[in-house]
Amino acid sequence: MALDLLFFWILAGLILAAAWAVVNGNDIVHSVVWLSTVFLLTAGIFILAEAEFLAVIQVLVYVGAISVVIIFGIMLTKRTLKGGEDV
Amino acid sequence: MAEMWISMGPQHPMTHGLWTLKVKVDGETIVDADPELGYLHRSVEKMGERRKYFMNTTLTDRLCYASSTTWTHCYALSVEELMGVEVPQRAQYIRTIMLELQRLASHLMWAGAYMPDLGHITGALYFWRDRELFLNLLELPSGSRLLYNYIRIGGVKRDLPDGFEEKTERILKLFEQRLDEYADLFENSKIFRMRTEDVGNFTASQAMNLGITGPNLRGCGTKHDLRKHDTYEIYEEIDWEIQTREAGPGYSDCFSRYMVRIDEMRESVHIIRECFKNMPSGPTMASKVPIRASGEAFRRTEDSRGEALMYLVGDGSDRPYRWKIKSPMFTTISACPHYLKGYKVADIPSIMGSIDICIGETDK
Amino acid sequence: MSSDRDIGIMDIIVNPMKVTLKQFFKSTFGKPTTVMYPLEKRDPPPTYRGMNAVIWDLCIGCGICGEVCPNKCLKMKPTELSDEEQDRAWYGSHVAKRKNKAERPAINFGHCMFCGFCEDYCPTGAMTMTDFYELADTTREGLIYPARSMKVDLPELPQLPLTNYMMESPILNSETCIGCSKCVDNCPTNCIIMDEGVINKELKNGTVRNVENPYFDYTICIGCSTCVKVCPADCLHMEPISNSSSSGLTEEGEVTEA
Amino acid sequence: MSLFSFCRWMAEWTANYMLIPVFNFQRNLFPPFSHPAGTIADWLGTDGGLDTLAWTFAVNIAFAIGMTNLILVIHLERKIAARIQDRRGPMLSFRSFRELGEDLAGEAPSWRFKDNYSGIGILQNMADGIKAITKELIVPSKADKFLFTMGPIIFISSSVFLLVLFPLSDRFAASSAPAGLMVIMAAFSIAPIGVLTSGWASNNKYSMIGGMRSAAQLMSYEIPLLLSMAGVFLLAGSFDPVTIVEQQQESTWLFGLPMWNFIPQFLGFIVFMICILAEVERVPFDLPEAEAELVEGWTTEYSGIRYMLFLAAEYIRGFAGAAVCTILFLGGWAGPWPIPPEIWFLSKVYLILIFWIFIRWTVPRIRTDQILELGWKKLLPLSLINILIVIFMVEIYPYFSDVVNLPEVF
Repeated sequence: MALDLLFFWILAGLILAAAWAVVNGNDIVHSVVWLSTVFLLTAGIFILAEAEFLAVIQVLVYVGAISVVIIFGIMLTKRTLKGGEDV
Repeated sequence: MAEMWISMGPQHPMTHGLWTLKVKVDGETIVDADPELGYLHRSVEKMGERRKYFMNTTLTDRLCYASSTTWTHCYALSVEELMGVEVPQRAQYIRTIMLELQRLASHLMWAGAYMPDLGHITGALYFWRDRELFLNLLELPSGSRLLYNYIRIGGVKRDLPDGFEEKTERILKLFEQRLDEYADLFENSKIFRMRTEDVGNFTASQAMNLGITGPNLRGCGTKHDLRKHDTYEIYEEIDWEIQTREAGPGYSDCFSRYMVRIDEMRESVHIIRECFKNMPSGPTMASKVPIRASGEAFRRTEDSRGEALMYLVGDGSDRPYRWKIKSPMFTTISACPHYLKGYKVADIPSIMGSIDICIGETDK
Repeated sequence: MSSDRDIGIMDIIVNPMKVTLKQFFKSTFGKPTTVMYPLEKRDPPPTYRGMNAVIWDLCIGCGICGEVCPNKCLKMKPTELSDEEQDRAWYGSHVAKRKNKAERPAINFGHCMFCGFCEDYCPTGAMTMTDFYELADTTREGLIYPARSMKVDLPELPQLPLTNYMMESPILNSETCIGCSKCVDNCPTNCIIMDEGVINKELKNGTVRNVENPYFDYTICIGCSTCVKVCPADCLHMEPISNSSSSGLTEEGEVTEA
Repeated sequence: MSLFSFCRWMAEWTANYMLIPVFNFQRNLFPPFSHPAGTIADWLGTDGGLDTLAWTFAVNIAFAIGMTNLILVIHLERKIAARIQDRRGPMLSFRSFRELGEDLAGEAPSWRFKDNYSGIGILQNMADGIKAITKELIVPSKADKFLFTMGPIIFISSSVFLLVLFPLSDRFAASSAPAGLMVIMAAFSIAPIGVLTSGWASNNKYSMIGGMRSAAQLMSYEIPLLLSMAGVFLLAGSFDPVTIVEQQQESTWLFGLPMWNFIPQFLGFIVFMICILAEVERVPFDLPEAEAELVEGWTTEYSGIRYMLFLAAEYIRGFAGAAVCTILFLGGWAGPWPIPPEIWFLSKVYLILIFWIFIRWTVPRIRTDQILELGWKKLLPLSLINILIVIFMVEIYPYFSDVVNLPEVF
């Protein structure tokens, strides 16, 4: 089961890196994309833990719905288009 | 998302030509609109002052690529008034036939261009397929498919070729069949109605105040047609009716404007048949057409898109001293903030398509 | 009318699809309307306004086609005629005067808009428009067609009367005429002759000489205004023909004062 | 023989006769570097290694079949659209090559069809692909470069991922996860992120409105979509495509015909068809890329192979959507014997696709507010009613039929 452990550490490291990118990103939309990466990788951890259904639901709900709602919400708020014009 | 200005054009699928529509949207709702014209300005009026009277028919052909005969006819009428030329009876009949064929082709061009605006590419190809039939007909006497240069000052270029009547009758019959067939695909289709009904409303009084004429005004239920009210050629001799539609009492929406054009096409078919019924024989060109003129003349005709007006001043030379064109679309496009406000972004092509834009005549 | 019926649930998909399905079967088992252009071509009608062609045997080099061209894409170019061509030319006498140097139209099709005025206003019917429409080229220079490339030979020439489509004819101001007879040399239809004029000019040596004036035969004048252009003394100008007939006939020998 | 056992046999053959000897040879050849190659050779000999190799083969085969289908679907769309519109469609692809060959050979090649001008139209897709690859990839100067590149990757990879997820039959499946259909839906639901980010990152107002529309539409249609699928899951008691198809085949109605799910769950079938049409963004629900008002929606700024892959991914999604519909409601790969089940499955999928193509070229596009109204006010209640019907069928009716001896209908 050394391979499983190896994958776990890789995944865990990636999750931490992505989570670091979430909090340290300059752009809020980048943060959300990284957040959805965290969710996807967490689904990988679930698969390693032999909880496939949970992994699928994780992708379906968190990546497919919650991240999209967050991005949607961000885009509905006022922001500045690159290049200066207010949108 | 706050309010923002979107610039649609000058290169945008909605514009049907070179112009810019700036819309201010709040989310998907239109708050304000600002049309911007002048991208296609070719100074036709000034060019015409440098050319002889008879040469200007090539310029008027190019005013509107979809409806060139009607514009040339308007020019020919005003020059004939300036020069005092009497057009022979047969030429008048031929002119009426050509005008109605051109109106059919123009309305079909419009209907074909309207369908992709609604996301219906098949409709475009169906209508343009039928337009080809009428282009074939127009090609027979004039020798060209788009810019005919057929109506000349004092008559028409040449007589109708042999077998023209039979061919026209065959095509008209086919066309009427196809219009009935298309009813299921377009005006009776639920989704088509969802897109066009209750969209882009304006009332008849609003339209008259804003200078909107032609089918757009007749779509409000107003019986106004220069072919009847300021009659020319032989429209008073034959039996036909002004087609009107209305979405509700005294106002129009995209669907009524669509339907009034479909009805006009059927009426044009009727007019062409009536013309063939009592067509006299004789010359097709006035015996004497002067080359110089002086004085001023002014004629208005019912173009495919509304009221076309031309004003000419001659100073005795062989070129016009001043030439002014008033196009129906200029006022209609300028009025677009009045009928765009409050609708969705997705309605912009639906509304602007339904008023039948032609930028060539607008910018001149 | 059929469009006034109520819209039901079948009109969402089913009824519209009937139309498209019908067309699908029609064009699958029949022939579609489209023409596969480079392989098959539609036939233009005989009246089609395509590439120009000039029947050289009829052309008299009057230059009216260049005059009426709205885009000024048509120019008369001096062309050397072979002896055979000169023999066949309709107004050969005139060509002989110019010593085989006739003028024939050359067209820049990059500017041509195929309006057909040159065909309509040609007084002899030499300028024709064919139904050839594939004129595209990769260079702009390739669109300039020299005069000889548009020459066509017909086995039988149509004998058409000369017609004055320009509705104008030259008028002489005989007081300023110097009697140089340039107009006679350049008239493409030979409708001018020089004869006794109204002014007698006294030369230095005392002899009085009559200044000859041109006389126009308006039956064959085509109103090309070549004489006006070549006149060195500006004594000619064009005026609308007075008669209602297009031949522009006035009394033989009558010279109107301007 | 199932696809996996075939691939397993192929993996064994490749490992034993090709890979292991090569790695062993390397182990003995370069002693300092022998260790990794030897480990791989040893690992390939085990069950786990062979399984991994077999999975690689299986996934590649499924992917190749999916991509071949993609070309066929695009060609079908073009041809049927052309027939509907009284045209001919692509007929003479690579004609310039043919003419070049004629010039070089000095005579007409033997494969020239002289009488009818027909050529090889399906190669038009290849020509388009070559053209797209050779185009420049433009990134707008003020675009967010990171997300501008990430958006297509998310969208395309999640779409291509779909290709290996659905089985062509019970013996021809690259993956047979017990939660099979949920995995497909999960893969479907990743796409909105790619759409939104690429629409936002283009720094273009049209793209952003298109991305917002797309996300709003995909989000609101996922709910009735999943609810209408829930009915089937309830009936079959499983997410597994194989179980679902078996259940449809086992339950019979008149004359012992199999009662496929679209008969008892007609409401669910209709709702699912509409929702999957919106999910794969085809006319009349293609308003995120409405070319009339929003030039091309969220794909406006993309060029070259990126745009081509967007188009391809949309067709893949359409193909996958039709496949899901076939599994859920049309009895999957079930069909009379002499035709193999894979062909049955594909023919059903193609039937649905042709139906969609006909819809696409028959009706106009509908408006944003109308699409959302339809989704929330009509389809959501309908799918709930469908679930109620299924619950009645599965739970309530059997319970009462036990009590009062009703005949067994379902």
